Amino acid sequence: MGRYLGRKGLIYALTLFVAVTINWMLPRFMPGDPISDMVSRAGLRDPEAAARMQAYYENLFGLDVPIWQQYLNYWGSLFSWPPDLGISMWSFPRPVGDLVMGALPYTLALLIPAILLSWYVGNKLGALAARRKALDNTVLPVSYLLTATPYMWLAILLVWFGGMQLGWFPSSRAYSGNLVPEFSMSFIGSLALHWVLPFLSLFLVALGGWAIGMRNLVIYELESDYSNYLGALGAPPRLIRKYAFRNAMLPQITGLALQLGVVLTGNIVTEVVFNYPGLGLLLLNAITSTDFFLLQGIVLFVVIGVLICNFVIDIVYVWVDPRTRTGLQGASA
Amino acid sequence: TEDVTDDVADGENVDEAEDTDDADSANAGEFPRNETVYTGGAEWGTYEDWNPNTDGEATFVRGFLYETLFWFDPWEAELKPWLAESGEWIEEDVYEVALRDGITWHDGEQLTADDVKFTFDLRDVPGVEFPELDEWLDEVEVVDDLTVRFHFSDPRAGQWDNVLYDREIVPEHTWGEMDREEIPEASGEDITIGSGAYEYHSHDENRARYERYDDWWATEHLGLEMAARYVVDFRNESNEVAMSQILQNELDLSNFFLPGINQVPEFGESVHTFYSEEPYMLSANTASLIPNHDRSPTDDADLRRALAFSIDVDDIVDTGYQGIVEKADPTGMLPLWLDQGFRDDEVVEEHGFSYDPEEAERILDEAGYVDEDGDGWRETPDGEDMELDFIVPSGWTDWELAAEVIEENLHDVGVNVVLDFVDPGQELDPRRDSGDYDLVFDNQMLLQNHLFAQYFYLYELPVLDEQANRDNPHRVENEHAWELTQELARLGTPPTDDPDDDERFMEIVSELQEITLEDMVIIPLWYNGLWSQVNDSTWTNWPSDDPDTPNYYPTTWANEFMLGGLMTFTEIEPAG
Amino acid sequence: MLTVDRVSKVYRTGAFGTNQLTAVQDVSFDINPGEVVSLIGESGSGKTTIGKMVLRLASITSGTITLDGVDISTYRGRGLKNYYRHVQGVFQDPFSSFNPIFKADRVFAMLKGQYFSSMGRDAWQHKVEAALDAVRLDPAAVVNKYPHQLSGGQLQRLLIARALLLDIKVLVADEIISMLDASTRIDVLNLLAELKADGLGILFVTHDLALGNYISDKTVILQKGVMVETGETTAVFTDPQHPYTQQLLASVPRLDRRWQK
Amino acid sequence: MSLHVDDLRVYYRTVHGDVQALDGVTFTVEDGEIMGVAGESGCGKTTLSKSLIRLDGRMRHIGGTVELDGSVLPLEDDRAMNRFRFTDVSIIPQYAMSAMNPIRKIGTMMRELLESRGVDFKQLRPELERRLELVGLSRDVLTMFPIELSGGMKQRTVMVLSTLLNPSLLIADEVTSALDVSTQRAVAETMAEFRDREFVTSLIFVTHDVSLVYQIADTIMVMYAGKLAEKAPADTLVKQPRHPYTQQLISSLPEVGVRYEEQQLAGIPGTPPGLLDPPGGCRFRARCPLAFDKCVEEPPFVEIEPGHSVACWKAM
Amino acid sequence: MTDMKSSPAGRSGAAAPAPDPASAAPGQTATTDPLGAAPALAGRRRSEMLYFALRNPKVILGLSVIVAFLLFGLLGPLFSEFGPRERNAGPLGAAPSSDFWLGTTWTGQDVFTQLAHGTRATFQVALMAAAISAFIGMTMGFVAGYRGGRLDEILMMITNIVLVLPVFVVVIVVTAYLGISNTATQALVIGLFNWTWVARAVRAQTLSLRARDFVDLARLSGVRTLSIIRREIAPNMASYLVMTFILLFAGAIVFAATLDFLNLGPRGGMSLGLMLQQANQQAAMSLGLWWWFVFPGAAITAITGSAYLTNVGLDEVFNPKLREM
Ligand SMILES: Nc1ncnc2c1ncn2[C@@H]1O[C@H](COP(=O)(O)OP(=O)(O)OP(=O)(O)O)[C@@H](O)[C@H]1O
Ligand SMILES: Nc1ncnc2c1ncn2[C@@H]1O[C@H](COP(=O)(O)OP(=O)(O)OP(=O)(O)O)[C@@H](O)[C@H]1O
Ligand SMILES: [Mg+2]
Ligand SMILES: [Mg+2]
Repeated sequence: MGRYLGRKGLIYALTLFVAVTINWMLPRFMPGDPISDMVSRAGLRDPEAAARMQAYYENLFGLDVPIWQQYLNYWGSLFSWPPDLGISMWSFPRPVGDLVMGALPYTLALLIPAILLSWYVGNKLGALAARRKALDNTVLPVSYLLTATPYMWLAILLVWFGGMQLGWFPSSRAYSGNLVPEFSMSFIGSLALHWVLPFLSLFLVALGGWAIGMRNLVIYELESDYSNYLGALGAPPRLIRKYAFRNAMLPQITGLALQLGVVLTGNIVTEVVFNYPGLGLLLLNAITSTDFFLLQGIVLFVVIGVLICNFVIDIVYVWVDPRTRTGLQGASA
Repeated sequence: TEDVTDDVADGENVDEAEDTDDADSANAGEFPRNETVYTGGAEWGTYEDWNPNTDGEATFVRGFLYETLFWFDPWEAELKPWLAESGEWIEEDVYEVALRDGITWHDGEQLTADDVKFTFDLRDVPGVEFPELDEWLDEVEVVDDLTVRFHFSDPRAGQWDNVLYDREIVPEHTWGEMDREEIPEASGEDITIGSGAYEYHSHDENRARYERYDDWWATEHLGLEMAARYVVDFRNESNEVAMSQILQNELDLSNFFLPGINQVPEFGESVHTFYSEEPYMLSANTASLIPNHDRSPTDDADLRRALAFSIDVDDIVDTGYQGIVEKADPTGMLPLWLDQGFRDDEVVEEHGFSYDPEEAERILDEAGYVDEDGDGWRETPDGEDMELDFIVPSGWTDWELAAEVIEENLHDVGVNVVLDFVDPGQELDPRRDSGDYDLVFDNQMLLQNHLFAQYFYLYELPVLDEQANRDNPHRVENEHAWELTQELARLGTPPTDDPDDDERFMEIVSELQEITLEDMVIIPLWYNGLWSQVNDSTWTNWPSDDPDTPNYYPTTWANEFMLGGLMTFTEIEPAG
Repeated sequence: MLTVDRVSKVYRTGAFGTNQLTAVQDVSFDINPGEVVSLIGESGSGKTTIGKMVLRLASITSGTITLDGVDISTYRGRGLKNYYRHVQGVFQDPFSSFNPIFKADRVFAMLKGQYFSSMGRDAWQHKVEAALDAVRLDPAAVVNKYPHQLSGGQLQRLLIARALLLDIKVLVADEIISMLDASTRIDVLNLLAELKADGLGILFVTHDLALGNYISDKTVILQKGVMVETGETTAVFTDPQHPYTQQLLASVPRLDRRWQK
Repeated sequence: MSLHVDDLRVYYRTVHGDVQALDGVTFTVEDGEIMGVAGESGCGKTTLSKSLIRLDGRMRHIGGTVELDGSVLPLEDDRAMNRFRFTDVSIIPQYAMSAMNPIRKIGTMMRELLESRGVDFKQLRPELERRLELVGLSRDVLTMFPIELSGGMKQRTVMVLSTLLNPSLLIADEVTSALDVSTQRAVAETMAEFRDREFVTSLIFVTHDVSLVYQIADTIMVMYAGKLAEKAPADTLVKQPRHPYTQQLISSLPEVGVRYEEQQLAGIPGTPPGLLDPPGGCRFRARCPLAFDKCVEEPPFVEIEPGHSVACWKAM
Repeated sequence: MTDMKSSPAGRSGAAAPAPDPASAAPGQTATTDPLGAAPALAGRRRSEMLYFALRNPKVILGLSVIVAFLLFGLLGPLFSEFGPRERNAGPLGAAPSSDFWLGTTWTGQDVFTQLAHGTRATFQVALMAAAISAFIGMTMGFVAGYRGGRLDEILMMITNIVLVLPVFVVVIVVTAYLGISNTATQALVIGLFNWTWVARAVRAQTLSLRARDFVDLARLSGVRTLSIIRREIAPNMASYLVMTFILLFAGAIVFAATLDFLNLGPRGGMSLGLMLQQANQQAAMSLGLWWWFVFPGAAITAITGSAYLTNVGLDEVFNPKLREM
């Protein structure tokens, strides 16, 4: 178990290193010079003023030291507390960390329930489908349809149908325009109302995938040797299904880690369609306004978030699967 | 670095405070619909820059929070006093402003001539608006509490008017405490004590909220009142959002570009534009096709002329814009100046252009642009292959469409043009500024107080490696025209008190029109609209061409707000 | 003559080879022409590993294997190819020895491509038929068939025929009959015995003592990679010295007597 | 009582038609009897053992009956069969390595299984531990996960579990095939011991290794191509086989002591027929050296002397 | 050990190909052990596979839909007299009618024409991207699985790193920096980041195929490594590789559409994602022009859904265990 986690830890550390390094390199080595862009956007007539401004920004963004030192500083600033992700150009001069932190709650509010609920409900549905033919004939096609649906399309359909046609739910932003964020019933109610459609679009698409996966896994497990053995010893189907379900859960837990990236993608487009002020929208704003520092900050944040989630899932996995705890081969004969 | 982070830190503190204290005043965080005007379409960035001394401030900083000495009425093409009671040239090079008596800042202090002097004395601080003002304004003299005199080294009357309605007066007692050099870097909302009709309430990424200042001087002085207790402005997120908001009465005034607004069922019912039929919108600027004078073959006037004749602007207007814009005059002058009679019809008659592909082909043939090698494309007179590089900002759908129309038109006359869709900020701006293009769209001939601005745009010299201030991106070098332009800037818009000046003004304008058209410096295509849609379900009496309603320019765009936008808010009334 | 001299094999497993597993330790024996050496041991005792080392399919950790006095680990490229002219192998699972999606006689074609590319069609045909004849297979019954259309015995004989196409001196036969049905395995064994009579040296790998006893001249008993007993087959089987050998012999089910309690 | 199988036919459904894997077998296993089943690969041994306890999805019961201790087993009704499984008929699967739920502790798994069958686990626990001890396992295995056991330990654990309710019939299909000779012996002897201790009443021991089955079986039944060839007491079958197939099979087995130089054995030429569309008459006839005209008719499986039945015209 | 994540229960094929980034990748989670399928496949003649494939309703339905869309993309543009971006092809914002089968957009562009061109572009990108991912993933998988040892460790480390990275975010960022100008670049970028699960799955398969004796036999015949991989190992995984490609294709479609939707796709052309983007950006929902966004989205869903369906069907064909009989 120690080895297992140790190895995982090594991979995460390497991934973090690579991700941070790539992230650091991108604005520096890709075509285009963000600082010059900024200066030229300021529209200064006087070349000297432009040069002053260039120098000012280079200093501000720490680009006026040798490249290796920039790299070290970058790491240093990440490990300082609170981490210093630089200053946004799009929303100059707000610190990137501020912007990310402001957007994060919205993204989490969408992602966490969407991921966990879709996982839970999807697995339940899938297990049910594996049991009853009638259910299987409905759940399976619907699940395939859902999982083949691109996130943005479902989001658009929800906006159109739930938002425009029926008018049941607001179809953009996180809360109504006539409110100020605060702890009040009307505000929270508004938050909840605005949350429904974007949540649904994430939830439904992910749901399909889980349901299919679970159904197939359960069927697979039901044909496994231990199921056969239990069956031969006359165990009631209930017990066999329970075992199959538990075993089928394991790949689904690992799948959860692997699906994070996918749901994240969905989250970005969903936020765009719904103008939901989370990280996805912020990311797109960073891109359209070529705010490299903001972009870097978000990417870094997302990468670390994903790594942490992966690690958590790995630990959970160790906890649910005895095989990881006892080493791989049968330990003692 | 330190200074900025300081400000940021301050901003943060206020941010937190705002959540608790200020929110209470807004009825527990809620803005009653019938007391609030919702606006949007002006803020492209985020609400972070609250500094009136620099460019790019948040929407309503100019006008609601801080005010200018005058405002400009485009219908009459004249300045109207605002903080100033009056202003006039008392000598050739001295301009005197008389302030209104009894104007107070939001914190109760008096607004005096000292504040005006303080404001204009900031002109030499790098980063403050009007960087070149220093070159021609010599000194600001406080005569008494309410009188200021401006002494000029170069009295550019036309340009000065522009400053007068554009420069917000800031209170010395708050800004004076700051280190002068740091002033441009201040940005937090702690610097929002102004003299205007509204006070800062709160903001977040996506919206800024303002609350009415009840002791506003204009109520007493001018009898003006703001009906809306709150104004909430939304950032530009997407057209789609704006569209649904205006349709659902979540926005009262939208200054977004919403093509198709004239076709929604709500149009003419709850949703209106300034005109109820084509062109629906007032005109805000002239969109032109800019040929590069610094590169072959677009440095050839004959080619430029041929291009002008080959473009079917009506097609762009009808299909790209669905009729919500108007075709531009060949002179490029905005309707406002046409109304003032500044267009020289004779000159236009002789040198103007219109859509006429045959004429275009004739010009090309005559100038030696013929297809010798039979590949279907004309070559240059030197026999070289010709391929015009037309850079288009990707994602700007209306311009993309327009570019495609032009592409077809030019192909029809045998001119090979290649559309190059590039990222607007990342690639287009730098390439335009550095002259790395053959053709590009530009719309910086803006709605302003004086025609000089248009010719500054056309002729400003010298041409730099980076034409970063957005004038003369076409890189024309015409000393004579530039001199005429500078002379024009010294003249007020007719009619002035001096008939000689007025005559000279007309002469210069005619000559400039002639030079411009003869040389085909740029090809004016259409007037971009002063995009504006209102929903009158909650608030009525919005400006329109209906004689029963006011006719102010209904916009919240920061640069146009003092052209009637502010006045719009004094006129609206609660519905029902 | 093939000589295995104090050969050991250590496998590295785990992340970056942190675990070591000694599969074979200091094993020595030699195979003379016309001699069958059986390598007997329980599962995991390292039999296959030794076979693979002889066939250069696994590297040798220490010790040497020589063929006619030349260290085989020195062979590279052309030399290795040449080595395979003289030393060939047949493996346990006839079904896994054939690529299931191709016809069975592709194993011949592969050799032709590599070793007899200049040989004429007819000559080759002739050669193949001779080899098939040697393993007593009817060409019509096996040519142009897919592996699943042939029986295990036929497949194993095909593989031996394949080896015979080359000029082999040593054949490594790794459990070549353990997957076959009782009714056919004896024929394959008999075939090996005949080849031996023609002067072929055979390394016969098995876990079945009865089979080892049936055809081999010399026997090597392995336990966990270590040689515990070796000698003339008759001697090892009639008078086992090592307790492990004795225990093995006692556990073999036989038809002439039942296990003693 | 005992097991009576009468004309049992079980086919596999495939797209090409039915595979007649078990085509009319009739035999009896007496109380206390260990019956070995031997035969070539594909002759239907596994099909037979599965038929007696649990048909898989593709197997179809075509005809015949199985009677255990006086009651007819409802082979086709999976639910009804549950009443007999474990308590009356039980199985030791070949896949002992993977027969236990990998993520449950062994003890927990056993408890859940037994309780689901309405057995009081607490009460049974001392007996369970006793039997574990008997096969040389400590009671600690109950708190372990399957992965913590070696192959042999798993095999023995499964043996104990399968026989815990003292079934009257135990089926062991190829349980020793993958094991080394010494382990093989231990497992086989443990099975015999289970019978001796009456943990099971009778035992069907399926293997392809005649020598092995000879070690512990009282009777041996030889199958060929989905049918029975011969059944006889172990010694009789090995020493005086009557069916030509059995004879040839036995004589092709190399034994320790037999050497090529001294005695050359011979195999059986040819291969068994496919069961998709098997030939009529005696299925061995194509390979049989003694085959004659009569063999186109199917030979009945008849008792030629007490306890010794053969399906061959020549043997009658 | 390297494979702990994908195959906790040691059934490498079972859970391996899950992390298809742009989709929920259904049905793969339980693709039963493809190695079980390989010999089964081998044991049958190819014609038999075809027999089953042509009789499997899922394969038939899935493939017909895909082929129908492919034909639509190839031929559709020929039947249209308009360009994909041609304004005023018809009345503005007209609902589907006999003249304009799928209606027109806001500026009078013909939705049918756009859909045909968009489908074509979408196929182009997806096929190219899938080919690139397949090439990288398979190369990595083959080499790592066949060579083993340190090389395997390193390749798998790389794979695992890319696997943990939120690929889409990375692609968005790279796309944003590079400014995707044409379909080939887009396909390349997608392909470059979308191969991890392929590498792992192919590696697992190779590992076990490599252990088969015929590989050793080929070595004993003097065949070179590359030929062994190409001629011995790969053909045995053909069914699996086909299924992998189909899933990659489905993933790439969604991937590309998503990029296009965020306006990070190639400029100037027309794709299904771009149609959605334009519909969304130009407020088609508010304007009630449902045909503008319903059809392209439905097309994406239909193509990817059919790919999944085909995949499941093929799984049944190749894997007799799953076949219903
Ligand atoms: N490629 C390998 N990597 C690591 N360990 C290996 C490898 N091949 C074999 N081993 C280990 O080496 C030891 C000897 O294996 P080998 O296959 O030679 O045994 P064997 O005697 O042939 O057994 P069997 O009778 O089961 O074939 C075993 O413990 C096995 O686990
Ligand atoms: N699921 C199945 N579908 C179709 N045919 C099958 C199936 N299982 C077994 N068979 C066929 O039924 C016949 C008998 O198979 P069975 O498994 O009972 O043989 P066996 O004697 O146990 O063989 P082995 O010794 O190889 O285990 C064989 O011809 C086999 O091909
Ligand atoms: Mg071996
Ligand atoms: Mg069997």
